[in-house]
Amino acid sequence: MDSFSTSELLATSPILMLSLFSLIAMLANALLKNSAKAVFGVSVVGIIASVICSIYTFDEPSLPQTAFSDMLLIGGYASFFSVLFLMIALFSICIAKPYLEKEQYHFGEYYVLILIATIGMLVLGSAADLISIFLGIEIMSVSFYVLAGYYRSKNSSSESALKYFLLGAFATGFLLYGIALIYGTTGTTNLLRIVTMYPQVFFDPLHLIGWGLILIGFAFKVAAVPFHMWVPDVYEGAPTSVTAFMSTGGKAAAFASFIITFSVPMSMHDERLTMVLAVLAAGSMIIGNWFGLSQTNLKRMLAYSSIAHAGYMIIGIASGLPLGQQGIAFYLVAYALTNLGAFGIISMLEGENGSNVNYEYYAGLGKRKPGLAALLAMFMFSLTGIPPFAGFIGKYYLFASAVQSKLTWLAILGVITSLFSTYYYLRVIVFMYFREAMDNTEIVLPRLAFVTVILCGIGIVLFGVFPSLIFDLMKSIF
Amino acid sequence: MTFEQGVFYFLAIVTVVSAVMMLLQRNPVNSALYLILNFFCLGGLYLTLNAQFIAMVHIMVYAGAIMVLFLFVIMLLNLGDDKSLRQHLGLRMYLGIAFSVGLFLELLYILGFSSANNYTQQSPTAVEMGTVEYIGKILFTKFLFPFEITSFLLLAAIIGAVMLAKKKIIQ
Amino acid sequence: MFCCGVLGVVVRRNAIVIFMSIELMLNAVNLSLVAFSSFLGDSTGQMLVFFVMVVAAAEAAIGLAIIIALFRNKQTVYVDEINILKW
Amino acid sequence: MNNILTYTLFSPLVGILLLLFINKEKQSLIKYIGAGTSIVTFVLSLFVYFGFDAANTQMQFVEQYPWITGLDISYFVGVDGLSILLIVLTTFLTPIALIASWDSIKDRIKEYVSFMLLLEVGMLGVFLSIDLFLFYVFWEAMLIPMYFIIGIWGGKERIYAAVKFFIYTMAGSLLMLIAILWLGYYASTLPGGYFTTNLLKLYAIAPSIPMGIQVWMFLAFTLSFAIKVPLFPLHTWLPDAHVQAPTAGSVILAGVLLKMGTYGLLRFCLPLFPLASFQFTPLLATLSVIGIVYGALVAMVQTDVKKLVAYSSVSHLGFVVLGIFSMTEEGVQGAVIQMINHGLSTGALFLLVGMIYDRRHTREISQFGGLAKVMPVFSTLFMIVTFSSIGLPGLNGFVGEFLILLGSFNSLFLGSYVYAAIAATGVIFSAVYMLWMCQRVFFGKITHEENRSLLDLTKHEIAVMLPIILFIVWIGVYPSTFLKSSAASTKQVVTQMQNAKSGNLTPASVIVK
Repeated sequence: MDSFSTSELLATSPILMLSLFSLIAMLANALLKNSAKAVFGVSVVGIIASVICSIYTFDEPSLPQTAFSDMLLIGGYASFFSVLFLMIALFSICIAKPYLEKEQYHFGEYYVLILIATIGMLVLGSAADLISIFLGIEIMSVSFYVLAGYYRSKNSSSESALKYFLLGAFATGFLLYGIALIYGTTGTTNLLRIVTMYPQVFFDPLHLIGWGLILIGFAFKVAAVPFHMWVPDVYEGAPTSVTAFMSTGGKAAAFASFIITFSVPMSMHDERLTMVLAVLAAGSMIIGNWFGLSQTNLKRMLAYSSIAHAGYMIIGIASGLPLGQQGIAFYLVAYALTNLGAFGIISMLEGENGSNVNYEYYAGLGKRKPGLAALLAMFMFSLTGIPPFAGFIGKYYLFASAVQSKLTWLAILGVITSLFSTYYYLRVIVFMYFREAMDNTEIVLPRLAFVTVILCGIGIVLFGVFPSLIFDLMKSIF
Repeated sequence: MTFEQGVFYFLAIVTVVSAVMMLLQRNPVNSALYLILNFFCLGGLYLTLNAQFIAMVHIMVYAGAIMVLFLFVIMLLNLGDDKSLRQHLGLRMYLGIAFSVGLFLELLYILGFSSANNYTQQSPTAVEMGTVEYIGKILFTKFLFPFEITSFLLLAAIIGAVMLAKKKIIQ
Repeated sequence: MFCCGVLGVVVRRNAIVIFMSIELMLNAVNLSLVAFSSFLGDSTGQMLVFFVMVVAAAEAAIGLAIIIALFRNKQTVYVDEINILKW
Repeated sequence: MNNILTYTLFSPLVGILLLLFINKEKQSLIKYIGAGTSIVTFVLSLFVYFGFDAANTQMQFVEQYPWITGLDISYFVGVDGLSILLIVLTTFLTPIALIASWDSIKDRIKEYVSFMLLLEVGMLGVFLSIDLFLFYVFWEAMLIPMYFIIGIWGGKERIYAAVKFFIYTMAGSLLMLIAILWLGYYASTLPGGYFTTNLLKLYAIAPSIPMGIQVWMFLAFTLSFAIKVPLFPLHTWLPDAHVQAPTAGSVILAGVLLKMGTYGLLRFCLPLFPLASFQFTPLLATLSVIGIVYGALVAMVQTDVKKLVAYSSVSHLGFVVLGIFSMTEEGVQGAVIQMINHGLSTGALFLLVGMIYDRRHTREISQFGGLAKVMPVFSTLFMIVTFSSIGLPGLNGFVGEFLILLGSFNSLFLGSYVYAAIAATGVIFSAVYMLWMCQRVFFGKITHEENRSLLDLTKHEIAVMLPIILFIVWIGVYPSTFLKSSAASTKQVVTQMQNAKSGNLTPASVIVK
């Protein structure tokens, strides 16, 4: 058996490139003075280089379909998600730099960890074997645990890191046990081979329990009810720039792998799993939107909204249709842009010790900073799912997939809970535009972060009006 | 009952008992010691399953490294006895016990029906599989990618651990 | 043993003991993996055990670092006393 | 002029783009740009109107570009007799509303003008779309500017009113979204079918949907439209929104937004789900009759002029719904023309109320009295509009109400003349409350000293009102100018419904590529 070939190296070039640059970044951090800025620069270059590699691998016929003994999928799906993760990473460090400088916590380690987490995501997005999925999740999560506790002298940050860590490790246990059971019943961990084995083990309860346990692991990572307890506290306690990254990149990576993994059992139209997934989706939508109603802290509100959105996306998996999977992929793009933008704005306005994240502070923002307020309003409308913003198209696809797979009740529940969510998203707008400001101190906006947020805003309008830009890409990969 | 089976059952019972004892101990140090006992028994079980290399690595990594780290931290933080378990025998705890026992029974029940019951005989290749030679070979061919990528996992862990445990913020 | 681990996580209030319970869970997984591997005559399971060990080691390092950082801030490892940890 | 509809639809966006580059301090320039853009849009829509072939029942000026190919969603616009008048009404009222708020809006003018123009795009889009997805996009997108217009420039309770308006409308339209998705899915279950939201394709196949499901589809669509109309008992958002909205907002709200509901009933509910429509005709007719009487009675006891006008809308829109569900040629014709009439006369009433509010900062009827002596021009215009709203022969309101009553008397579908009879009492009630209000406001002694010094309308204000008055009289005296443009299309709808009733309608069982 050949260990590997050159074309395999080329095929995994996005991961390799990013790995290379993360090592350079680490060295730069250790060797250079004024290292944080240098590391930032290296990270940006590395991400862009990796994006170029991903685009190269997207549709390159000379490359193999899989690499490293079927551990990884190449091109198409993997490249699409790679670009998504890398863009999320890029945007999030652009938001993070001014934020960390303001908080006087600007160190090179931050970027190195972000890069390593992104490597984990890239592995997740292309993994075709339960082993690489497991390792991808772990690389990503370990970096997240550390990033959540990045403000090491702050209580809230350490506490959220501990909570995230304990529950995360707990969920890892379930995921692993699920992998073990599936391995035990099918004799392989490779998804491509599990598919062929599936009819033989269809009625084996141990196998089904295995999928159930894996589902618990994923449900935890994507923040679905009832494995959502960590979300509000961790989102609130972690540094805002980390939350921005975690809530978008972490979720996108988990979903990318969730889709691939569960396309195996779902391809058999296993009624039992469909039901479980549908209940998960329903629970997440209800709980997320219900608790979102009573929040007064913007970060916490977005945390509950993130639970709800996980619910919407699980609809796509439950439907088991390519339509639903495309919907999830599109939704992830829209959601990533929206949340990065929203958290970017929160990070710009946040005061010392995590103050100024309550709704009250946003009163009158429409007058104080019209551009910023307009962007935040757009993000809220996109989260609500109102056209012409990208969030609507995503929801349309997901609900369409639910209707097509005869889960109309789920779609109806989805729209009813969206209605709840309308109320709390609108509240932000009510505060920004319809209330008078209480505090009129000048707000200074860091340019880098502001430009990033504007790009997010342009993105959600662009993809909302011309969704085909993404869907045409996806036709070949689902 | 053959000798091997005897060893297996002995180790299995000690493993389970030590796991339960770990839970019941109020002092974290005692808990940790029971966990180490548990790990040694596991190592023995691996040997009975013809996984010699794993058994050695397991003892070295878990008992040698991880548990020492645990004990070190427990000592460092100077933790005393845990509050008695009875003090917080709340509803949540009953629920927790019920959940765990339920899970256990369910697994038992399912094992009764599972295809895994066919696994009464060890595969003939299993003996050869546990050797260092075989594992080394396969680790660097078929499992090359995961092997390499774990280096990043460890890297993240090192950076993170150093960063989090550092005392002062150097500006 | 896996169930013991789960029980430990749910019942105990000491972060370190919870963490040890999680290690217990991982070991239960390892044991079943090795068993499956040896019955199936397939090496994948044993390989996975290695990776689980690596992960466990990495998690141990991170987890204990987090616990130390928290202890510096709050002087406690009991999750009940950590106010935002309401699970 | 192949793309005239696209030009019309998106011309207000050009104005918004221009505004982006203008400093917000240059207030009058901003106003001129706003008014200028909307007038250009009006002119463009006139090209559409005069190029429109009234005898042709097909969609005209059709433009179609693929948008999301995977789900057969396209940018697909066109006009027919049902929408042509509403389009012109929209482009006509928007510049009037903008000019009318020339002086009354002083705060954040740039945003205000942008939102008004955006609103115009949304409204035109709703009337022009012949793709359900596109329709839904405009239908929802239009909420955003209206929400801001009420919320930022509205009265005291504006936040409550804005949120209520938004959530009510969302509630209905989200269920409609599911129904749209289901229709698309239904198309894909037919032999050789695929997911589509193309309205023309759905027209062909939708009537074949089994009755049990058709009922649910119909209800989902109707709920959404009934909230917008608003049909009793879903009208509770309307008084709040109307009273709190700024004058221009109320004009657009009453003039155009409410018509979107009735237009939706006519465009979607009847042709897509004829069988379900028959089943629900008695219910909807009853609700609309209740709305007519209830709206009139509640209007009678109002002390606030604006609220009174708002409740009168509930009553008038009841007529429109009754006309639509009479499913006779006269009734539907009357409904179409009554939509225009209501837009004109209620729009005008809101403008006039706004003008007096700018002067006195109150709308309480008891605060006025004897205004006819102080403000003769204002009073004259107000009386003309009032008569039009009541439905006095010779003015526009008469034509619409007469046709509707005629249609519903003869309707086979309603099956009883009771509806028409009760609705007719609504006409009398409306005369009562409108005239009573006029009497208290304009005649009698001047009871409040502040009113003595009130200035009459400025030239600017008269210029705003005159075009509306012109049309009020024109429609009243010579309605066939307008009736003929919608006649062919309404006739087609009615014929189709009659065919469906007698079982002659054979829905296509295969979808057209």
